[in-house]
Amino acid sequence: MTIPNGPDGPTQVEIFRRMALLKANDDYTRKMVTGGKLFIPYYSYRGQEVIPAAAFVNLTDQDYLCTIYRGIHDLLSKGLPLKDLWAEIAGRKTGSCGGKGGPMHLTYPEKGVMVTTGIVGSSMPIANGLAWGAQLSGDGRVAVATFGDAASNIGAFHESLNMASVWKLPVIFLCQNNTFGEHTPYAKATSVEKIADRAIAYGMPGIHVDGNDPIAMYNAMAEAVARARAGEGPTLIEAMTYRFHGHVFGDKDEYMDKDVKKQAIADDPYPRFRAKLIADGTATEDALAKIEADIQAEIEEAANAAWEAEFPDVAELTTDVYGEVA
Amino acid sequence: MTIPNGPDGPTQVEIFRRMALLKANDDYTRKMVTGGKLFIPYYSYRGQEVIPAAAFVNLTDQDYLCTIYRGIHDLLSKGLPLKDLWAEIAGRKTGSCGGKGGPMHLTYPEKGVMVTTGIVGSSMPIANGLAWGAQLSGDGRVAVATFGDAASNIGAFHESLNMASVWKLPVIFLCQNNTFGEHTPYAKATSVEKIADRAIAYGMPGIHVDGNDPIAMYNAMAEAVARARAGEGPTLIEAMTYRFHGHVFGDKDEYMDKDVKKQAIADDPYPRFRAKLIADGTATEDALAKIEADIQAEIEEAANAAWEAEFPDVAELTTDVYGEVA
Amino acid sequence: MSDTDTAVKPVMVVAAINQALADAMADDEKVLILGEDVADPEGGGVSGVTKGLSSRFGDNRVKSTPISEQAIIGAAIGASLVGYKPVAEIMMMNFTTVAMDMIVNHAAKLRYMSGGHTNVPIVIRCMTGAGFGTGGQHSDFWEAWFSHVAGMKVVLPSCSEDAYGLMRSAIDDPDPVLFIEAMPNYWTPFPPAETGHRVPLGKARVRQEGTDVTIVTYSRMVNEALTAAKTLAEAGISAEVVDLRTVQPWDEETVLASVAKTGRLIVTHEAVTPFGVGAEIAAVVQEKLFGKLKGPVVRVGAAFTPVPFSKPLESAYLPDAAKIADAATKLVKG
Amino acid sequence: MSDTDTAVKPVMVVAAINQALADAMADDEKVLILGEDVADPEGGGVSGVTKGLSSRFGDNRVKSTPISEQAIIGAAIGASLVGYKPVAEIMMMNFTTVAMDMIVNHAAKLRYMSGGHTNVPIVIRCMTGAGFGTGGQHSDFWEAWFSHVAGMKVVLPSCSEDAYGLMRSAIDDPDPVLFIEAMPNYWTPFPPAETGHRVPLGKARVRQEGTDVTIVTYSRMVNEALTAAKTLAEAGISAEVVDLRTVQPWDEETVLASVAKTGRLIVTHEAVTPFGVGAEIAAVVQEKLFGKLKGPVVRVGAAFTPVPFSKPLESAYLPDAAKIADAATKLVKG
Ligand SMILES: Cc1ncc(C[n+]2csc(CCOP(=O)(O)OP(=O)(O)O)c2C)c(N)n1
Ligand SMILES: Cc1ncc(C[n+]2csc(CCOP(=O)(O)OP(=O)(O)O)c2C)c(N)n1
Ligand SMILES: [Mg+2]
Ligand SMILES: [Mg+2]
Repeated sequence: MTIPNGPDGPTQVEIFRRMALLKANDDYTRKMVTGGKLFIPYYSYRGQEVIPAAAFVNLTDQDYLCTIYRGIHDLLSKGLPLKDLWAEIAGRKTGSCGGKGGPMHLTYPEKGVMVTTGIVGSSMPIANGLAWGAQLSGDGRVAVATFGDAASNIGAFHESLNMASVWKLPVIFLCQNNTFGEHTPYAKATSVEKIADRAIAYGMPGIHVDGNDPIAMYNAMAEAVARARAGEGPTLIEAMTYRFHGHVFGDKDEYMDKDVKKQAIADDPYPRFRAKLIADGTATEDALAKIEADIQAEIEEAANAAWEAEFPDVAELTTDVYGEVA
Repeated sequence: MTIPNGPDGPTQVEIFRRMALLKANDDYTRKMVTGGKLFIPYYSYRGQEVIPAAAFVNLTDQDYLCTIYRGIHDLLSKGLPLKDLWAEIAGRKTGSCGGKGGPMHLTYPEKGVMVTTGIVGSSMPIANGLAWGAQLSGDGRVAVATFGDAASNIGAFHESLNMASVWKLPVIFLCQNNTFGEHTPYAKATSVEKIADRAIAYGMPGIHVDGNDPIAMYNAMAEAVARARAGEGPTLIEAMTYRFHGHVFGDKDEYMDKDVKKQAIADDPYPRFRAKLIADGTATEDALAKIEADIQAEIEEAANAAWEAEFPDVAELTTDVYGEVA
Repeated sequence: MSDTDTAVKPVMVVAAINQALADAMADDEKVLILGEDVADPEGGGVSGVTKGLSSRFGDNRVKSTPISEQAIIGAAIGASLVGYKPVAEIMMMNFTTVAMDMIVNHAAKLRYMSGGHTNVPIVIRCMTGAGFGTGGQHSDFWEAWFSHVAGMKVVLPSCSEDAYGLMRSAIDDPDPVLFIEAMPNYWTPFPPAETGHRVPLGKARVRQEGTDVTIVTYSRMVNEALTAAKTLAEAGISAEVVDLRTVQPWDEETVLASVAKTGRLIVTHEAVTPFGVGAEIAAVVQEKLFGKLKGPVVRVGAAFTPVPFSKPLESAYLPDAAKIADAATKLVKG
Repeated sequence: MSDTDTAVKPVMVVAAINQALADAMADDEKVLILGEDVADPEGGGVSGVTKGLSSRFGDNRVKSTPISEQAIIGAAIGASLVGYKPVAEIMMMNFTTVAMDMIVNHAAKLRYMSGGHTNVPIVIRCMTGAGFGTGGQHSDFWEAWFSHVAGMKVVLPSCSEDAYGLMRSAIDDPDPVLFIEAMPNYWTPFPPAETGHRVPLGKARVRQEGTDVTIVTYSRMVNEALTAAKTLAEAGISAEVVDLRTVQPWDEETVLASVAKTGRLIVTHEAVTPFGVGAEIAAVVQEKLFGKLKGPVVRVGAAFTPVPFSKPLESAYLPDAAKIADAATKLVKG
């Protein structure tokens, strides 16, 4: 495995652009939920943006993603267009799934977004299958399964990592360790200090990385992607992060230690990376501000288009249950 | 953890007695199946006798066991009486389960035999519950789950070991690695060199032991039992062994390497341990021969009693589905 | 109901279940609780059903678990085999799918397979129900599956009093009971149960008497059926509403008596119609009352689709009072 | 059947399925096989159903898997999402319980939840059936569960020709198909299918015509029903035997036409009676043919118990030709 040199300047700016997109979209979604415009159970990813922003610049549109209920950041970074997202979470017929899937089941094959699941652990077995398809086709694609720290305690995790290793599948298991599974803190549910160490149980490389550090996150993923594309098999990445809000946005987050939370928010990687890019001379304040402004406009445009779009016709209820038999 | 001194002379003889019982019972069962007296799918454990014989002398009748379809050696070593066994596998009403369970579902709570399961991996989650009961009761009991090497690839294994570790349960996960899961060799299904290493994923001690060496097997189990009784939590033991016959007795075992099999049978631990006891002066040839003869007589008596016993009345079909509501 | 004449304060279903668990734990120290987030440091359950219990009865008896549903049910089974009475929470009914082996191959069968030498007195709680926009993987009603498995009991309360009384009976019961809670009426206030109240499993309750048509239902649909009955009454149709409360075993006697009287039967549930509980009831009633019915047994369930997210589709998916009233009107007026 | 007039050699059901898989793999390189022990070094499956296929089509297309049913179905789903057509073996039906989440929450629902942007053309094979003394955890028929899930198709062949034709159609099908094989007639010789033969899913086959009573069944019970029909004929009762072949969707048209003619219906299956497929058929038939039946729809299924081990109990548990003939006689003679 060649150690990557790290992201170059334009890549760093692209990472920032994605971070800005993800952050602004979460902010705006929470605003819409709070304001009563959007009636969804919302699993905020605020605080976890760096992971998909930095990791997925290593992917192409042809690579595959399986993500989870708390995965809108993953989806956006993989390329799910804002207007398809907003129309879908608003339940409109113009949504990526015609309004049938909703925020927990977003799908967009054009950008490799194959499955979004609401069942803990279930992104992994399916990602294996996508990777198996890629392996059989020899098309060099990789599949990524994202999941949470607590999901590493469920059976599907184990079965998936074992099979991926035995079959040398081009798949990356990207664990976003935000230190909570719903209301339960990491240590009360998980028997190992680092989830990355569980890779040992599968003869697979395990990478423990600061998921709030865009450079480190990029490098970890670059290494895993290179390994997968080279036919050397799967990698488990544990990216350390923190969830700024409760499990479901709006829940009483009393189970979260106040001081830890305060500190995490104070350490928000978004302004830190923004400042770094300017300090490094990688980008100017004006350039970043323009990125942010454009994104904000795009989000609002997508949301507004959603509000104006039609709901699916009731006749849609019974379509897409079965396909047509040739 | 104090390192045990190893089994004393009488304990070694007791281990031999159990080995003799298990071996003779397997031999006789195969004879009955071949001869058409017994109509059961028989999962011969021939070759694996040392594991429960040596391990379970560390247990009391009050300790709990969950075993599997290939577990009659475990059951006998835990104390399931021969007559209850034979009547059950012959489907008689005098069987340990009144003929309803059969060879894959033998149960005998008086000796701590709580569950025999036919579903790969399912001994482990239930053993946790038995151990939780012991922990709550503070009665010092331990629970043992036995399972095969291939079972270490199923989700229930992972969930059980994680929970046991987090809850510090007095449970022992005893993996009998006979190098096959049905027809599939170890390496084609399992991604780690040693299953014992999977203990790392659970912050749990893992012991890799020669399951054909009665002394080593005894010591490994003694250590695990001591740890469990001391409230220090679970242990994963991987006991290396070999299955002398096919997965189901009578299958075409073409998937088993002929030379490896031949060698394993040549290395049969039974005659080796027998010879060692005599060479050591731990027992005389006469004493061991008498043990063997007594056991043979007991087995035949149990089997004969079974043939003569009645089948359950057809009215029994619908009893024991639900209990009586108080 | 209270035998004093002071006005009783209504309680929500969540509170009634919480009270039943608390009373059972106080009465019997063998009663345990386990599940994801169930202890108080984790908020006493995602819907607060177990709130206060770990503080009152201790961390050992009320345990938050890893996200490991097989291990949760396994732990419950094992503890029950040695004298405990665990109440295991599998948050949402859709998540029972990752623990099905433990439930149907083990919990349901160990009594039988052991020839009665062991038994598994556990309660498995889960919640479900469409109407919250949670989509395809969080809203299914699969009570028919578990009712198809010998050894299981299946309970679905519709109000606070029954939720309390059924939970107490479920905990008393010597066999595994699946206790299905309908989220859409979790926070509805209903008259409370008296402390210690028991609702025997397998006993239906006639919620409203009537003479023209029987509406058999359970869980959240009971309220829809009662609403439908009002609409029907205005149209001059007298509907009897039977709340099954338990679907395995279900109360054939009460249902047959009611249908023998009215001559007509509607079965309604939130589960999709095909292969649902309504099918079993229809099959039994058409056999036992052959030639005595004034019309066919009619089923009103959800559309045969996964649960859609978008509100208008979700509403169209669900059965409701209007659909029940329509079906009943057609049945009675022909 | 062959259109030549040379006598055709009967083939066993296992061989017919093997042939269907081989022909499908030869016709379409996207067809894959995975499951425990399915490749030739592992014997080509524990019952030899996939024998010869890995040798012929390669290790990549026919893969033996770890014992990891969730991962097996997950791999099948994922590969199917990107253009492959995997046939996944879950050895015994009871083991589907460890993969239920993948089957019912994912395979069945991804088409709908994605608004039709993805689909899951997989076949899940499993075998089951009592009669071999395998006891409580290896013999259940749970087709009713999967039939209750929108998005699933459920197929149960009764003979070699149908096994071939249904498997070919299942592989062609754009949605997940559960293909349930009855072990007790695996090794029974039946007339073979022509190469390329297709049996459309959802189409029943009238196996024997009759006028007094319709016996609707599928899988292994078809043979029992045909035997019963012979017994009945001797007693002067003319029975029509309908083999459903597919239970989700099931062929309402054929069943209703038959029952409209005979006026009487027996539904029989090996699954336990309560909440089984018979309930759904009874519910539909009593509704659609209300007032036209000469007697109630009668169900003949297994006893409502776990599958017992002991031979006399196992025999008593199972429905059979005698029980079907009895029920039919009672129904016809009153
Ligand atoms: C099988 C299953 N069990 C339980 C749940 C309920 N649930 C939803 S999210 C969640 C916590 C998951 O935590 P983690 O994996 O760390 O991901 P995070 O939400 O923190 O991103 C739980 C228990 C579920 N969706 N699926
Ligand atoms: C969940 C499940 N999947 C598959 C099977 C079929 N099966 C029975 S035994 C077995 C092999 C198990 O191998 P291992 O765990 O090594 O135990 P061994 O039989 O070698 O003692 C398999 C696949 C099963 N019983 N349960
Ligand atoms: Mg988390
Ligand atoms: Mg093995």
